[in-house]
Amino acid sequence: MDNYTKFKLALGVVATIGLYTVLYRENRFYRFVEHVFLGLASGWALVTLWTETLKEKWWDRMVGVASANGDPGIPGYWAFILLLPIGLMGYFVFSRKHNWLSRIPIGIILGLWSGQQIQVWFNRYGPQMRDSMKPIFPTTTDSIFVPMPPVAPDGASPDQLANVAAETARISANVYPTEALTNLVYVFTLLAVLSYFLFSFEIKGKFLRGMTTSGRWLLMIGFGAIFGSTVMMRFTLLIDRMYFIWIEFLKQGILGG
Amino acid sequence: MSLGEKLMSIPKWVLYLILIVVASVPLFIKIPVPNTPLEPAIDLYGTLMNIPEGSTVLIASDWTKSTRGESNGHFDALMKILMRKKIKACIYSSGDPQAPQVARDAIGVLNMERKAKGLPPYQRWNDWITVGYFPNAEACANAIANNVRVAFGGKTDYTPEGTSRDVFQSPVLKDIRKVSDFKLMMVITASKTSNITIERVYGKGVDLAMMVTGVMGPESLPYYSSGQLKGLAVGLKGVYDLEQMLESGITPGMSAKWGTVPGFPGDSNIGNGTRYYPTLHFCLTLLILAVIVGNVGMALSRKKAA
Amino acid sequence: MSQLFLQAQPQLNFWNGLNGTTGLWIKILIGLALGVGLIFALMSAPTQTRRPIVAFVTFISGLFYVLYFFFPRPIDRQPGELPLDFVESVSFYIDDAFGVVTDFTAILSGLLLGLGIYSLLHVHVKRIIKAHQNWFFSVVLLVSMFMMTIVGYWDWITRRGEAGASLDDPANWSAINYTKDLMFDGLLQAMDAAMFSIIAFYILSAAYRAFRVRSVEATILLATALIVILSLMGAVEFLWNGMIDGMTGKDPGSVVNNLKLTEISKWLRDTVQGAAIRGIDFGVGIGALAMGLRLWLSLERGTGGGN
Amino acid sequence: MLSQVSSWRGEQYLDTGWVPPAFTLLLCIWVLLNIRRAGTGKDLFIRRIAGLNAIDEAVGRATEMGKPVLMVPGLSDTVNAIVVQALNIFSYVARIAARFSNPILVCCYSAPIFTVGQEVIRDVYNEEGLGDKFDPDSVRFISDRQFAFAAGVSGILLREKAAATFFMGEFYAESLIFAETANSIGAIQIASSTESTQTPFFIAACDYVLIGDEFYAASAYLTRQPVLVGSLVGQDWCKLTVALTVLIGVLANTIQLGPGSHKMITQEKRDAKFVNVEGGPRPITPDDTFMSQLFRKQSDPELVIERPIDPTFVPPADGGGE
Repeated sequence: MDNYTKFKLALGVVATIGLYTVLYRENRFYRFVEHVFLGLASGWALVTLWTETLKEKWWDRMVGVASANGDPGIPGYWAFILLLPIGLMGYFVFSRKHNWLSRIPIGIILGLWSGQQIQVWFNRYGPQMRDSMKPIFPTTTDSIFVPMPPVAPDGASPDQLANVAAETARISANVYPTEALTNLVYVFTLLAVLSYFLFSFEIKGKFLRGMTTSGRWLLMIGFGAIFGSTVMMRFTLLIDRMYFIWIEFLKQGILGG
Repeated sequence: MSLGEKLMSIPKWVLYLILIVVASVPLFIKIPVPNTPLEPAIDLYGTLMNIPEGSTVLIASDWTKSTRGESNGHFDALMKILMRKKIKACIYSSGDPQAPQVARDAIGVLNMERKAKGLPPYQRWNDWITVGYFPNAEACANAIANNVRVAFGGKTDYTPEGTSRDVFQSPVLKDIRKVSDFKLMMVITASKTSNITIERVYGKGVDLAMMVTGVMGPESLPYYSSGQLKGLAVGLKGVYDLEQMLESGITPGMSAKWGTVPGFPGDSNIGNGTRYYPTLHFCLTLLILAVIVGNVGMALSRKKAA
Repeated sequence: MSQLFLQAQPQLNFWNGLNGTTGLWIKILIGLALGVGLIFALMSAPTQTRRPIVAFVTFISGLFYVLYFFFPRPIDRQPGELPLDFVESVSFYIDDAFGVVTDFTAILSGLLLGLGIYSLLHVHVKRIIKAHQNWFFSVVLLVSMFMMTIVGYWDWITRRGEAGASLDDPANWSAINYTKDLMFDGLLQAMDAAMFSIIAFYILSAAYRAFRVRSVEATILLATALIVILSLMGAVEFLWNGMIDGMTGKDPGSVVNNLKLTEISKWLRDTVQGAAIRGIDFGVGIGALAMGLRLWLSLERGTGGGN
Repeated sequence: MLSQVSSWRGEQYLDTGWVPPAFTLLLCIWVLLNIRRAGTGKDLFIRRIAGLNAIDEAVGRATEMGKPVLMVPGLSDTVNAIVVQALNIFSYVARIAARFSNPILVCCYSAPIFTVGQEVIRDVYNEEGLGDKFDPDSVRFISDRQFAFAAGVSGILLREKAAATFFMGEFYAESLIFAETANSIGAIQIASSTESTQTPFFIAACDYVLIGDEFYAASAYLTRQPVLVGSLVGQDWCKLTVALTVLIGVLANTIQLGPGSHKMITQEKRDAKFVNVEGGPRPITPDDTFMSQLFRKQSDPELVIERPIDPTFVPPADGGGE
């Protein structure tokens, strides 16, 4: 491993340790690393502002692209310049007299966002509604649980295979009692949780109160599950950092093992 | 202070110290972990293995070094399959400006491995291209759904000769007219780009599959169970599942749907999954212990109070 | 009509011009002048017209997506085709505009970044001048910010054009590329990862403190979390399931299989967690939709449409 | 064949494609209708939301201790309704703080958020007639990089020793960093994330948490503005509509699949047309049901429309050039 890489690793390790020290308590070392972090971040934001956003999305479209090796080139569309003054109106926010101007670019951004909500709502939730419409009554009772689909014997004849396929299709199509029960739980959970988020109704009467209470409990099950599955990632990232410090830097870098 | 109170009030830094030790030591020891892959991961592997040779998949690579632990494992596993099955890949990113470079580096590392084993490299421009970064994820997904030619229009990548040319002249994209020409759209993400993509690309005739970090897992699972996703690998467990299947494939009894799907036994299938998964066990055990200790402490001090 | 926008096969018209031509530059300058004029015009707009103006602008911007959603979209449109009638020409127009309009948010937000930087400078320069106790750290912040900016742009310039290809390989790097790599990859990215991984510690302490069998809810939360965590531990799961296989004699058809840890946690996730999240998301989604409506139509007093 | 299809037909309305616009429209109508109802002075009921009552208490405590109230309106890339909503709640907090002339700190993740934040908070001070008391630096841009922001905010939390913290809006992984840091300095925490995946962490570490769209209900509950209250009622109608649709779907599918004995079908819908099932009848699947087909539009590949080709158009056969 060359010295540059080692040095780079070392820097990374120092920064990592610096940030970790906050776990004990806020200290000058952390404060230093924190401010370097913030500085680099905003510096980088300034760089990407042009290199990643404005140049490609705005400038190039405004002035166009010269034709080069085979590509015919793209003409510029001057109207894009109008976005500049609109954007600059935001800078009036500090003016006592004209600060309302800053609401124009913000208004545009908000308007676009709002319109998009209307456009994407169904794309997002339609399929989920469709999927929630699960059958809650068994269509067969020849087995309580979902049976295993048959496995075709090796070298099975075509019609044997056909039978197997048909049987598999039948099993996957059927709704067995346990499936029905699961679906019932699913639908109930969904409705209970929804009812928990009704704000304009007085929760009166055994049924409604029971519904919302169970809604809240079912929510907690959901949250517990989320917590559980999230934990994995968090620890993985920590392990990865430890691998970075001990193996990549110390073992492979310094000790060259 | 009674034992109960002691158990209930372990200072944070002690816990933290223990965690550091627990997360470090096992890294130095090789521990094989028995495991059975989860269904979404099996579906993912099956789907990938059934993509015909020579076809192109679209990959949204939206991860960077900060989630290296999980996403890099996902990416490597995916790429190993594509490389070995000679499937072409078009990589774009709407998650982070750095993502394309990170992806290129990751492929570089894998090519290094191939070189070491005397295999031909997975060649940029001929086997894979990066069309770069798109700052606005929503817009990007919309554009891709509407018209790939426009979405990636004007983007260039470098040929082996080092000249930059329009991506649509590359073997990877030359036959791509619309998004449904891709055999699969794969999203590897550590952020919401997964949902954003589904909302806008689902139903445009291309199969979707995802590799997401543990956090995005719960959010993505509904999409898998509603059939909007052909496969899903979640977090380190997902990585480990894939690496296991890379080694031994899908064995009978593992999945009624796929039956038997071959793996690549003996190939370099070891990745982050195999490296980190054992350590993860120790960390999770520590977490559970901490919870138990806390509750025991509470029980004890309650008894005392009573 | 759609000639206002970038097209698949652009023809020159009033709205565009070839790259680098003076014609285009003049158009751009006129456009800029118009824009600046607009600013001054608005500055002198009477107070009572201000709210309507903002409301109007907001409405128009939102209207685009609403039209895109509701206005009949062209059926089976192929590249290069011309609209048959007025309706189609409108729908073609919306189609072409889509890719352009979706970028406005990014562009405008980008143009506002200066305000953020101004805020930073304001806070930290003030600290330095007033020799606030943490003034040194403010210096650190500003210095690293400027260095990153300069190095970043410099490096970017070296990577443009043909040279960019060769720079994918560190062998051809110059000092500036190394510095940028050091600051960005070596420091910034490493710090990201470090800060991200710090969460693991907090999870431990939070779980230790909060996961107590206090109330029904807390207990439910705790129990589910534990089941899922255990199911994520391949070893535990393997042993548990192995035990069950022992009971069933590996009979795949057996009922007992449902007691497998993976099965339980899968059931919990698919059935309860899936449904619960969906329940929340329906609510949140509708909330966002309603909020969107209120902002779009400036029904809300305050932030959205202005006072 | 189908060139006689009117261009008013609209690609998105073909087959069952009319459902999405219709459904969305219905929801919008519910909301607007109720906003009208509320506007006409009809006072509508809202149930109390635990956690919101804690706001005053939290600010009060901060005042006693003479320590600042720290607020973070989420990590949205730019201003959107979520940010606006968070700022609406914060303006309520800031108003109380202003009255007690208690220091506040609003940490912004992006420049647009900072812009709106300045505006909103300054307005609050002006409305309270305390314009001169407003310190522009109390609304700060920290960083638009997720973990730099996290580091910065926890630094500020630890140094300023905030007594009350409000984290509301879009929060992701960093939520727990904020929550635990604030907890370690003993601040009262009221939090809410529109990301259901982050809520459990807030629940674990914070004193009060607004779950799901309680967040959207908050400002209606706090301000009692007719518009907000009305829209909240409208949202309830929308939720009921969704619930009802799902319920109907459940029953319809259950019946159509044939409770007790699984039904077979001889016809299936493919490419927006009903065709006979090849190889005789097959068991009906959930995809064959009326409701699921209503919710999934099928497109007909045979539907082609002849249009004149733009003479200047060069087909991109070479793949390049676009």
